Amino acid sequence: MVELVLIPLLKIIVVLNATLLGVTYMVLLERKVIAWAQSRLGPMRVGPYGVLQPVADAMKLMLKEDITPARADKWVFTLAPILSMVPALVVYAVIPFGDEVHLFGRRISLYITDINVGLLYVVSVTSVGVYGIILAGYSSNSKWPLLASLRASAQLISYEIAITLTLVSVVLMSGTLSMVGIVTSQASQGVWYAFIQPMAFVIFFIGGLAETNRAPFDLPEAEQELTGGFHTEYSGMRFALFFLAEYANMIVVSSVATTLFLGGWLRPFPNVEFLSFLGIVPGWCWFLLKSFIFLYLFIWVRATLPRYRYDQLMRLGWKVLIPLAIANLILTAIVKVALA
Amino acid sequence: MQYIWAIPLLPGLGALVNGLVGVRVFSRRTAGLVACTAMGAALALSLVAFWQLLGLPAEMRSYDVVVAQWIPSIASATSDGARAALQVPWGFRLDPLSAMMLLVVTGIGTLIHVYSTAYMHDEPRGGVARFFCYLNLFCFFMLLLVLGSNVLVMFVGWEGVGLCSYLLIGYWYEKPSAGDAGKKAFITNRIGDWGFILGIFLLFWTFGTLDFVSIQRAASAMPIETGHFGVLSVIALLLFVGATGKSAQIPLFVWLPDAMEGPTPVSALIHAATMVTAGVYMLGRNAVLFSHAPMVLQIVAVVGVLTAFLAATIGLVQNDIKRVLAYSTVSQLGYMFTAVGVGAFSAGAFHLMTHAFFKALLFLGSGSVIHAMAGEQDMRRMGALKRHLPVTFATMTIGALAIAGIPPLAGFFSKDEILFRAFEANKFIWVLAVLTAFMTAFYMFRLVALTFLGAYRGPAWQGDAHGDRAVAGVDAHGHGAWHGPHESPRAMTLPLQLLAAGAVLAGFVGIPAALGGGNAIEHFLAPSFAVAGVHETAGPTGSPGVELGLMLFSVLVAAAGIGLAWKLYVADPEMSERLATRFASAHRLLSRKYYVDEFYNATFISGTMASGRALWTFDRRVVDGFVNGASWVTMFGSWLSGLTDRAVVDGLVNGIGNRLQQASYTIRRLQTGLVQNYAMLMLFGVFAFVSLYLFVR
Amino acid sequence: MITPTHYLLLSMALFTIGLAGVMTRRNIIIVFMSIELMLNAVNINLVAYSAQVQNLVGQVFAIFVIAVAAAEAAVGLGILLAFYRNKETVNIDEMNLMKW
Amino acid sequence: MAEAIAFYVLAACILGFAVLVVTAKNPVHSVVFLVLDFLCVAALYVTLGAEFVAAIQVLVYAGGIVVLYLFVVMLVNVKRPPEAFRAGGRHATLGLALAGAVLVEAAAIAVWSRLSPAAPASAAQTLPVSGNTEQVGWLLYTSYLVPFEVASMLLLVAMVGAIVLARKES
Repeated sequence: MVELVLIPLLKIIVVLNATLLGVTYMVLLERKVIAWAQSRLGPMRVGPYGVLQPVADAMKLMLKEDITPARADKWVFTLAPILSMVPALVVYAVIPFGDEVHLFGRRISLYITDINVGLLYVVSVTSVGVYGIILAGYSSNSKWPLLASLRASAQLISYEIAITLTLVSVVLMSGTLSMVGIVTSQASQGVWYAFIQPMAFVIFFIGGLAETNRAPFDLPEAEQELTGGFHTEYSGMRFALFFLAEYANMIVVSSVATTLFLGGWLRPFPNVEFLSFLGIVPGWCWFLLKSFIFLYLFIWVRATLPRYRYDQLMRLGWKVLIPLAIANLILTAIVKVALA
Repeated sequence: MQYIWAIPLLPGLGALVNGLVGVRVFSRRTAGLVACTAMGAALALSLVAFWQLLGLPAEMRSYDVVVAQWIPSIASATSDGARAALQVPWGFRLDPLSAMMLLVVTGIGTLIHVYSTAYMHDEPRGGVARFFCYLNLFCFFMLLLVLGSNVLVMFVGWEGVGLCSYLLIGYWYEKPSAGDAGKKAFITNRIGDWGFILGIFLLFWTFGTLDFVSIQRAASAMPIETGHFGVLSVIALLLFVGATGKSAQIPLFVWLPDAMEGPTPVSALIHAATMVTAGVYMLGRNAVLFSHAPMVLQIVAVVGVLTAFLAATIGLVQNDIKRVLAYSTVSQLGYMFTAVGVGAFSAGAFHLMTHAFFKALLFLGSGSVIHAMAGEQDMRRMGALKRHLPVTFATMTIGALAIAGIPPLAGFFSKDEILFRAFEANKFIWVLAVLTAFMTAFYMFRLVALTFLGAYRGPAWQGDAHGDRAVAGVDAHGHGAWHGPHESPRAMTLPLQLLAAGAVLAGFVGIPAALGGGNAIEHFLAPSFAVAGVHETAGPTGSPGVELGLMLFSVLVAAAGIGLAWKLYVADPEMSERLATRFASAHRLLSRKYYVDEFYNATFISGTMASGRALWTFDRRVVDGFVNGASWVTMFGSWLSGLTDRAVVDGLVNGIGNRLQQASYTIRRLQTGLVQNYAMLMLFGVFAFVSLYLFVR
Repeated sequence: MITPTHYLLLSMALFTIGLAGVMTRRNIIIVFMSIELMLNAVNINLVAYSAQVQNLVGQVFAIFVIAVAAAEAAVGLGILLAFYRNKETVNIDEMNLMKW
Repeated sequence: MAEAIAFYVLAACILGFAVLVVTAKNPVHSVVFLVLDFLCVAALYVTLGAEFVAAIQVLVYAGGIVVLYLFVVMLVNVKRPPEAFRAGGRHATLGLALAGAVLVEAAAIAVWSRLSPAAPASAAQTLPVSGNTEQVGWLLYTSYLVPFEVASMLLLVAMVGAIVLARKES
């Protein structure tokens, strides 16, 4: 009973809260970093150095009036944020944050579940996430959200292909679809796949940016032209849901990247003996660290790069990334067969 | 002698040339030249052949030439059931009889050709060529007839000469009378030929062959049908019918006088010398058959003598010079048949030859006269022409004497031969024959007297144009008005003189034994009949005295006839009129030829016409009725079927079509083009199958 | 206890619902979706029986069915777009060109 | 027990969403229900132990095909309601009735003639690999390689055809 229900429930609660908390402070972090990048201070009012700013935002969003535009498709309008939020959170079910730990005399694995199609699961769920955006843009019965949603869906589908192909090449290396299995295979092979799949790593990173509508691929919410993108008509909690979903997606992408390419909870260079003193640091710390680095990269890129034009985006996706991914896949297969 | 096949061929070639080319391009002279050369060559050939034949011993004077196979052997049944092969070669046979005929035909033919060149020189050019073409063609067929070694070849010639006579009689076809005469001759001959061809069939049926010699052999083996009327008699009778047709015997003699419508040379050649004697020749050829059929011989004799007598009587009163000659021809032919009838085949043949000479002579002479008189033929408008045409007068007188039987001319020997045999055979026949002889002498000299003696009764020259003949184109030869009677040109008188010579001399080949002669002709001809072993002894059975007496008697009779003629037509011509008025009825009867033509018209012609009309009516009424009825029935049936077609069949078809159309109108609504309808139909099928599976299972 | 018959009935019902959609709806896009439903019904059958008989061929077939469905959707929607560009309608009742 | 609950719940969801898909007035709603329906089907697959198919179902159907539908729906934002014109003689109700009848009959057949194969006709075939995904992959790349390639070719052709069809003539 405890094993079957209680512990997973606890895990889910912990993960969800952690995620949401992380998301809120992710927002603060982004604002701070961009401010610093632009030689500003960023939020300073709420709490020391504005550390309570997320709380204030949350309060504001929850207390704000929730407006539904006239002649909007009401319940689709309501469903859209949920459809975009749920997949983002569901993905966490298969993300291995760390190895097993001994707590209260129990061996507890630091992941909710480990299904043998974990990677496919991730891809599928994220691919479902696109509906939130499309339906939001459609249901709000306004031209900007519609355009934004169309752009977003096209963009997501396009880059999803590239990402999936890179994942396939990784799976070729690991020989399994299970996230844990991938990490363990990296441990057994003694190398992060980022080093033996650099191309896949790069493509996955760019694709991740696109998947999460981050700059420089943030056309769905290009403020200058679309006044906020697909959630222009949203406000209050439903807007918060979109917001959360986006940042949750960022975390998901970074977590997946960590898992696939940076060896998950493994310490750096797990096969180097004289670095074994790093072993005293628990694996989940390593995992959080790597994910944090990814998130920082996201913010950094946003602060650095200008936005792509739509056709450029598509050309990049279809004519550069996908061919590169395919080539990489074929190369990987050849090498693998040759080595085997 | 092996070239005898060329003898008929030469005139044939001439005819071909004249007919194909001459009619278009030849001048009168060329046409005549071609014809005459053909005939001359034929004559020369036949003379050579004759000479060679004489060179042979009497027994084997028979020469066969087979040019080609005509009818390859066709198996066919005969009377005795034995299957014989009907096999007919183009075979020619030269034996005494045919040789004699050959000489007669070629010789006289040649002379007449020569004569014609002058006689016809007033004809239009193409006409002349046509004339000579016909003439040559006639000679070709005649020679075929003569030389034919079997009945069929002979029959070809037979029909051919019939055709030619028709063509030549109708030579002036623009003259209706000429055309009619031609048709009359042809049709009358048809009747005879019908008998002839039946005879031929029966011959083959009986003997299984058509070759003369074979027939004679076979026939000689058969018994003589004295008592009964057997197959041989039937054959003989049929052949005789054919002969009567060709030789103008009772009852088929009527065509010959009308045949005088043809040009005179034609009359001379065909209707005096050659063709009309073909009947006699044919009988001679089949002598054996006839000698085996005594009853038929009787018939032949009676018919012959009756013909002779009647023709002579008619000849008494005729005024047309050519008609007189025509009737005399008929009567002379009667003589010949009488001879055959009494079994004196050689005598008949002998008379045939002599008659050919003097009758041709007489005809040509008359032609000369007509020519001199510019086409005038009526003797009552002549007279005293002696000084105008001396040659003609002389020659015709010789001819008249010959035919009258005045010794030592040709007619005397042959006719007395016949009289003698008739006397032996049958006194009645003899009496008639003698009377005929008397009349012959009479009318011949009546002719001579009316034509050459007495006062001139003809038209004055420079005078009226002789209209009727103008049409024929035989008027004053080409140039302007007629300037009196005048002697004919050389080309005409020469044949006359030659023939006159023939008429004088021809008799001497048959001097009877009674006169110390060897009767050469008889011995010569004997083989042709001898095969039959005819009971015809060369010498007379009677005593020479009787024969001499008979000769004397006949001569006296002839002289009496001549004297009477002189008395009536030279001494006092009125007497003849008186007689004519006294015996008007008889005169009319005779001048109307015993109304034979009228009789035929009334009976056969109109009968035929009536039957024809009847048949026509029958045809129109019944047959046409049937035909039309049938057609009407057919039409009605087709109309009905058409009706059914329209009503039923078309109705069915259209009905089906309409039903289908309406059905399609309704069914087309199924074809909505809406996918969902189709899907629903599929679903319906699914439903059906599921229900089946559920409930039937 | 859940027998394959349950899955069978489920797929039947799903199939029938899709069928009803095909039969009744006039918006061709929804008709397409109904067809997808029917395909899914088929897939349910395949997977259920493959689980029943411990044989994965059914799942393989299901995958093939999905591939074919993808192709069908792509082509069908392409046709639909072309048609819409010409006739400005997606009403299946106005698509009766098969009549001619 | 849990299996039964899961089945009935999922079945109810599947059928309910399917009915909504068919009956929804707004095509977009239909699409949404379709997605949900497919997700439920995927869950059903999971309960049947076909995780790979389930993942593919979500990935291809929910993530790909239905997005395509949604695109089309939004592209053909029809000026006039598509249901405006009604062609005669379509007999929609008859079709509906027939569908129902077929359902009833087939159900009767299924119920009364226990079509369920009693036991695994052929004992679970032994594959050198373990795990649903691996086994399916093994089958795809061994026994069903040719159909697999054919399917890929079909997809390629369909893609080209779709592009050609959807391209504006210019």
